[in-house]
Amino acid sequence: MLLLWEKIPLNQEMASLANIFVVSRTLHDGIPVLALDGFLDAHTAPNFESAIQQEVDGGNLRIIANCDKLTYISSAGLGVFMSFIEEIRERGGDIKICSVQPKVMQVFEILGFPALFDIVTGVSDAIGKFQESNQER
Amino acid sequence: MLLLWEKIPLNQEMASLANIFVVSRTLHDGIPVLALDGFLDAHTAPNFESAIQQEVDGGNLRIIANCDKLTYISSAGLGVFMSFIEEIRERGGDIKICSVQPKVMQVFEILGFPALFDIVTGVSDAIGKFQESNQER
Amino acid sequence: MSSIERRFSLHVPSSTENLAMIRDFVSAVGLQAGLVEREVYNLELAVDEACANVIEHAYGPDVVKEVTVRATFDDERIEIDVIDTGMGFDPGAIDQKGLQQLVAERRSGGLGMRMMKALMDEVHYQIVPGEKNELRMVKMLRKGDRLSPPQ
Amino acid sequence: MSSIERRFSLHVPSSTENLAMIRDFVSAVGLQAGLVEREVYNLELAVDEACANVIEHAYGPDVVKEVTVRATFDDERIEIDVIDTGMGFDPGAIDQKGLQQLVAERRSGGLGMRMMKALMDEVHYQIVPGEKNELRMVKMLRKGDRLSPPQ
Ligand SMILES: Nc1ncnc2c1ncn2[C@@H]1O[C@H](COP(=O)(O)OP(=O)(O)O)[C@@H](O)[C@H]1O
Ligand SMILES: Nc1ncnc2c1ncn2[C@@H]1O[C@H](COP(=O)(O)OP(=O)(O)O)[C@@H](O)[C@H]1O
Repeated sequence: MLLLWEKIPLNQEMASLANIFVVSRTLHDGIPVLALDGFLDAHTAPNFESAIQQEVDGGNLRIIANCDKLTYISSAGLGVFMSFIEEIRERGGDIKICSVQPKVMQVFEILGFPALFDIVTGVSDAIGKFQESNQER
Repeated sequence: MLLLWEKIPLNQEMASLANIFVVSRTLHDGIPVLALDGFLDAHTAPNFESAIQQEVDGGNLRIIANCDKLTYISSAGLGVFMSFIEEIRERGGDIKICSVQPKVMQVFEILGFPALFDIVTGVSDAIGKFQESNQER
Repeated sequence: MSSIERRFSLHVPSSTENLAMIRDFVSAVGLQAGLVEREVYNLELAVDEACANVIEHAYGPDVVKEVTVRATFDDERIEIDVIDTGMGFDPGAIDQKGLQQLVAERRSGGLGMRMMKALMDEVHYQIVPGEKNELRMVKMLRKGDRLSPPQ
Repeated sequence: MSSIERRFSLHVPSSTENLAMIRDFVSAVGLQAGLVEREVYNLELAVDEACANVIEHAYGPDVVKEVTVRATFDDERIEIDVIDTGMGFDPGAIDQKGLQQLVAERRSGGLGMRMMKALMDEVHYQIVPGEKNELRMVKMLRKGDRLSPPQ
């Protein structure tokens, strides 16, 4: 019976303590969508940073951050958005933020992010924003 | 938006820290089945103790403890089984234990419970055990 | 402090890896103090910011150093002290730049102290460089808020 | 201890209400030490037993008293100390009765020390009544166990 043990998935308690954060990438209408899942803090922010850096390096300057499953963010996570946005906009791109949970939205609001970033309801709205700016050009 | 907050259910992290333990009672073929859910430790053992005491007080001496959703047990929880079993058996009853998860079963085994208690696979097996002893009498 | 006071403390190595553990500790204390989920979340966040500062600025990447979190509550308030024995700093001399300016400078930091101040009722430092730098944060337990709607 | 050693500690009021918090603390340290789930579970259980004993026997229901849990690990072992400042006791004089006898006596206790000994590689007490009673438990990190099947 004991041999079965290693195969049992981590229980709730452990999953929470493990401070899990995962970034996964998909393309929607050619636009990279980075889905953030879990806890984005000073420990996990470097993962998010390198995910954005990869897009920038690959010339993908229109990026969507899907916060659907982001349950926690501290200023270290906000700092990632903050440090890239100027360069990306100068080069004609943007980061659109979507699907933010109320508790995370509150953190964006405390620091005044809604005035500087497009924060929209869903992925399709974020894509819509990029298409709008296409037509303006 | 902040007003919505109080209605959001506790997240995983909090549920684990809250050390939840719940006993719920159903009847199967007239036999009380006490379903144990969560963490049974020195803090929550008194709840389980009073659930068994109520059965004994009501003259229900055939009791099934369904451990299906019991995720944790310490010696304080085992102590509840231990302290009642003699009286209940003297009065012609028993406590049958069923549906024990491997990690909890390990704890029963460490202390030698399988030699003293009927620990069976499911609720219907536990009922079967009581029916067997009916026929023996 | 009035009524029965409860004291808790946690000491962990100075590493961002331990921020999750610190948040779980704060969450457990907050729940025991009677905070609702939003309040617990904000308390975790304020303490996370304070501890991340210690880990990043007080010691640098020296894991042998320790972060201490002390939590005390009674019926009226919850007090959290975050303590380091690092080089210290002058909190009054820290230039609180606006978000717009930080963005223009492509900074990734500079928001932590603002966050703590926004989330807590009191935030103050007591600095003794190399000996003991203590950041005390207080949140009043306005139990009334949970019975009547917020103003 | 060899290699890099990591030290953690937790102080909480002496109340069974805090056992869940203690388990979460132990679980976080155990995971960081590289234990797998079964090992973490067993470590939590051993420490729970030790702390429940302090809360029940060392102080009685005096919540102002404190339970301290210290955890240290390196590549080879994890050491947990559970410390109280209560009246102490003589561990050698404790009569370890069998389950059958405890059942016959309708006892609800008497299993905690056996559990700790079954789960840990070393368990020993250092008693200084009223000053500091320390229970040290050690678990060796047999990393090989996870690569090859247990014997
Ligand atoms: N515990 C500490 N020890 C030393 N310096 C600190 C400490 N906490 C904060 N500081 C200083 O205060 C500055 C502002 O902190 P903060 O507003 O949190 O922004 P950030 O940490 O992102 O730079 C830091 O950059 C650092 O110089
Ligand atoms: N920290 C402690 N302080 C004082 N007495 C203790 C302590 N730990 C254990 N004891 C004594 O040892 C006895 C046996 O403990 P244990 O095997 O855990 O069973 P139980 O706690 O269920 O009685 C206790 O009944 C108590 O008298």
